[in-house]
Amino acid sequence: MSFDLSLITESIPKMLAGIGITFQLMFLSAVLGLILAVILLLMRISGKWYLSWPAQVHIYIFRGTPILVQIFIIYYGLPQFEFIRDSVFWPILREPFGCAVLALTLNTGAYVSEILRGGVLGVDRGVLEAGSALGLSARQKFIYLTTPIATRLALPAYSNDFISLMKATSLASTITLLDMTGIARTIVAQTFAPYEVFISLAIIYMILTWIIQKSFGRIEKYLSRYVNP
Amino acid sequence: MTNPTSDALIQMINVDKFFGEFQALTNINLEVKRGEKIVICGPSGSGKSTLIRCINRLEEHSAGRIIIDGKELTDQVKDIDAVRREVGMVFQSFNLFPHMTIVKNLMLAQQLVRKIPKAEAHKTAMHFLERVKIPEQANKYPVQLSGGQQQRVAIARALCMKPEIILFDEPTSALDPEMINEVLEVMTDLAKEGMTMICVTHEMGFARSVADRVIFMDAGEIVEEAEPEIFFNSPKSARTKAFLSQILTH
Amino acid sequence: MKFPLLKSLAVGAVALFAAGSVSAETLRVGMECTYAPFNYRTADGELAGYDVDVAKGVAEIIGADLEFVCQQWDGMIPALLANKFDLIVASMSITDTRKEKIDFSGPYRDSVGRLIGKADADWKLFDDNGAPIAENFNGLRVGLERASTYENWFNAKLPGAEIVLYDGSEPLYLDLQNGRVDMIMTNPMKAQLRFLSKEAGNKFGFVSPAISEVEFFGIGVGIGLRQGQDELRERLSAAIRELINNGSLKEYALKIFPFQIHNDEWGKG
Amino acid sequence: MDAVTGWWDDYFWGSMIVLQVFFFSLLLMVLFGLIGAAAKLSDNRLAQKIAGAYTVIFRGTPEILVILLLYFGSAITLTAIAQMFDPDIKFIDVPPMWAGTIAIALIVGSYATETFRGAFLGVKPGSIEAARALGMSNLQTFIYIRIPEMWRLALPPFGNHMLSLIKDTALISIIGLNETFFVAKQAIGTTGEPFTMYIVVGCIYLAFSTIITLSVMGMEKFGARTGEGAR
Repeated sequence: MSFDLSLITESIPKMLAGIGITFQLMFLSAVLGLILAVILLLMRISGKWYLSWPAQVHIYIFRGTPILVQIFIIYYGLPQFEFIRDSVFWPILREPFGCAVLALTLNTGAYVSEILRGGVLGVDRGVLEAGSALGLSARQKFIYLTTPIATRLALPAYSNDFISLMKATSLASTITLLDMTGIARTIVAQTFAPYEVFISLAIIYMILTWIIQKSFGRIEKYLSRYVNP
Repeated sequence: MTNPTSDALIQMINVDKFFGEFQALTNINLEVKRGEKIVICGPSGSGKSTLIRCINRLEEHSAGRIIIDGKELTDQVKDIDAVRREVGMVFQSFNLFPHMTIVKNLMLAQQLVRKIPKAEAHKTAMHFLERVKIPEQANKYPVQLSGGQQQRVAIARALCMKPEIILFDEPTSALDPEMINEVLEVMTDLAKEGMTMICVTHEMGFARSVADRVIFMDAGEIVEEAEPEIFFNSPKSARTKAFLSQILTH
Repeated sequence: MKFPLLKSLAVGAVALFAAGSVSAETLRVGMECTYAPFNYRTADGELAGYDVDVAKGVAEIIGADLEFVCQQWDGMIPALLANKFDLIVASMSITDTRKEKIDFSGPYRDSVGRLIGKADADWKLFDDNGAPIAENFNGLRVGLERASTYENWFNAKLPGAEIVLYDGSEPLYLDLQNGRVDMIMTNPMKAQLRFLSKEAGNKFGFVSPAISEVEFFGIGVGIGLRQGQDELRERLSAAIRELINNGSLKEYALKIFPFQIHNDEWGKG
Repeated sequence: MDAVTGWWDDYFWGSMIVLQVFFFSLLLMVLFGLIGAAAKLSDNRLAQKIAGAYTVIFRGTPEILVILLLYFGSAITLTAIAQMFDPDIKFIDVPPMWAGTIAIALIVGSYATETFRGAFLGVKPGSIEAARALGMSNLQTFIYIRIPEMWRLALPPFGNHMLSLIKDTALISIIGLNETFFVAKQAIGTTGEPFTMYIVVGCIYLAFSTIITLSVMGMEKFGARTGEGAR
């Protein structure tokens, strides 16, 4: 097995053409997933069973099944029903991009919600009591005390989840999207040379992982300035 | 604001408190007049902390009535907030907001609760930081301060809200010995200025010199209540005597 | 599908830990296993279809045992090259690009493609001579299997069309029904049997003539094998000629279709 | 759900394959994780570097790529190595089952490396010093103090690793194993009901995840008897 170097130099620019889709999938799902995570978290800590139950069920289902199955249920499964194809959501669900973002959002939302919950539970009770003693309302305590402290506590775990999300975008290639992995698989199908192409692609993903880790490291350092000044 | 029918700032009438099956407070009756300084002592688990935490409703009492400055503590959120504005609290473990600078710690509640403009809140904060003798630490984070300094900040934070009364929950017991005095000094100054105080502490020197009344609690009950001279020199109850002999021979 | 746990384990362990060469009598055959009616699993788990029949017919003539391996289409050639199996009998057309990497036996089935779309739409995609009108394809979404000959044909002839690549053939029909693609290109015999003749496909029909340009679609479908095995390739080709000449190939086709799907000329060798 | 009738036994055998892959990848994952942690904690610079590269590579690459690379690459690499010793060897085959099992174990093992390392370092030096002071030997300290302490610390993240393993098995359908996901793809071809078929797959995985979660919870309870949290 010889290694075709020219194939590597040829295919890397082609794969990088798909980095836009990879980034769009990643950032859009990360933002929407974070919003979903906060909503799920608020539902869980609301103390009302009719809010906390659906949130827990969502988290249970989406953490308990493979993301690939979730993607396929949404992309191939949902259109089985005519009312979905007639609904207002169809313009989004019709597109593989919409389906991928939806699946990634629902999935990462469940994981991130648990991470945030860990952060919230990690906030020192005494600090919140001090807030109460000063007359802060529950809302004010949540906004000014719980949120900033929990954010710092949750960040290391969140950065790991962000990397998982980035890696999961590669599964969008299974529903016809031409992200970096989709393009790579097409190149492999044409050149019949999986090693050169897939190894190059793996290196690109590793660089992305490294960049994400460094960026989160920076944010973490900034947010922890009051812990290790 | 004062209740014309009583000159007491705090009234606790037949207060009980349960944690599940466990009874933490039994039939507590206590009146605190404006300007009075009370020291509460007793063995650990005797309900001292629970008692003062009931006063600003960090704990909810199970039975009886608690009336603060004419306002009765009920389930109404509005009443609780109104009471908490009158009652400052200082904790054993300081409980400063770790993610805010010292001066921000002092400004937050002023701005949010009392709706004081930022500039004025800052001025008040600096005023009280000077009073606890650490204005130079204003822009540091809590973790950069020693325990004694943190506790003085916590006292200043309570003072910024201009409370009618301050509750101290063992303010010196988490401190190294050399830092205890700097905190007690600030508390003594406050007392001299006429602040109403309820203080859970084992600092008997402080109790002797500052307190108008000393209360001894055991097993959730008020066992004895007297002026410091009488309390320390001729305690009536056997439980008080046993307790005093233990901590004074230390 | 009955997958005996222990047997698979034993095979795995032997293959993994005992470095050995497979005896010449056993040939491992790669196919998709989801490409009905050419290669697929029946409800009771047996592999069946035209490709499977051909593979068995050839094996009987050259006296080899068969072992079937299921492989997703876009990895078929890489898997052959990686020694995952010895032969591809998976409806793979003999094309020049593929011949750069692997060898083929002689053809055993016609290689054609046909477009399928909504039956009631007025498409105007081909002129009277059956040649595609390129500008009318602009912006049309066409579903294809990744790495198929159809993909090459579209890239060369109709670059204006928007191509959507799928990992298998079944999702093509699903997304055509769902309206995610305007049309798909696939093997017409397969499409007729699997889709158009069924209820799900009754609103759809062929919207092109059969396209079989040798440049793109090859002279037909053959058995793929690694290069440098000329002797084996000759034995395979001879076996296929025998199957054509003794009527077996026609018999295989008539199990499924009302017509044969090979050219009798191929039998002359 | 009528459409599923007739496919139940296929789903059952598919589940068996999932379990088979899960079971063996679990064993390998523990092995890789322990070796990785040992290497990272060793004084050997080279071992540290290799273990470091291992975790960087397998945590930074999408799972699907690792599986594809191992599937295509393992046989070639092994054959090349074997031929260096014996030129007569034509090839060594790694069946997809094993390629998938090893790929998943390598991926999750890279996470387990950190878990085991952290658990090892998390054992309080005080307990170990106390054991030494009582005259226990190195081995005794290791068996009676270190292992139980580590186990308690590593169990919660270890539970998550097991969940990752079971969920990653869905990816091996890409290399053609007859597991549940592959069964669903085949069933859809005949029935035209993708939602039904994939939901069945989802339910199977949910059941597996639930069983794993419950057993980990049970083990945590058992571990907590002697742990700090015990009252």
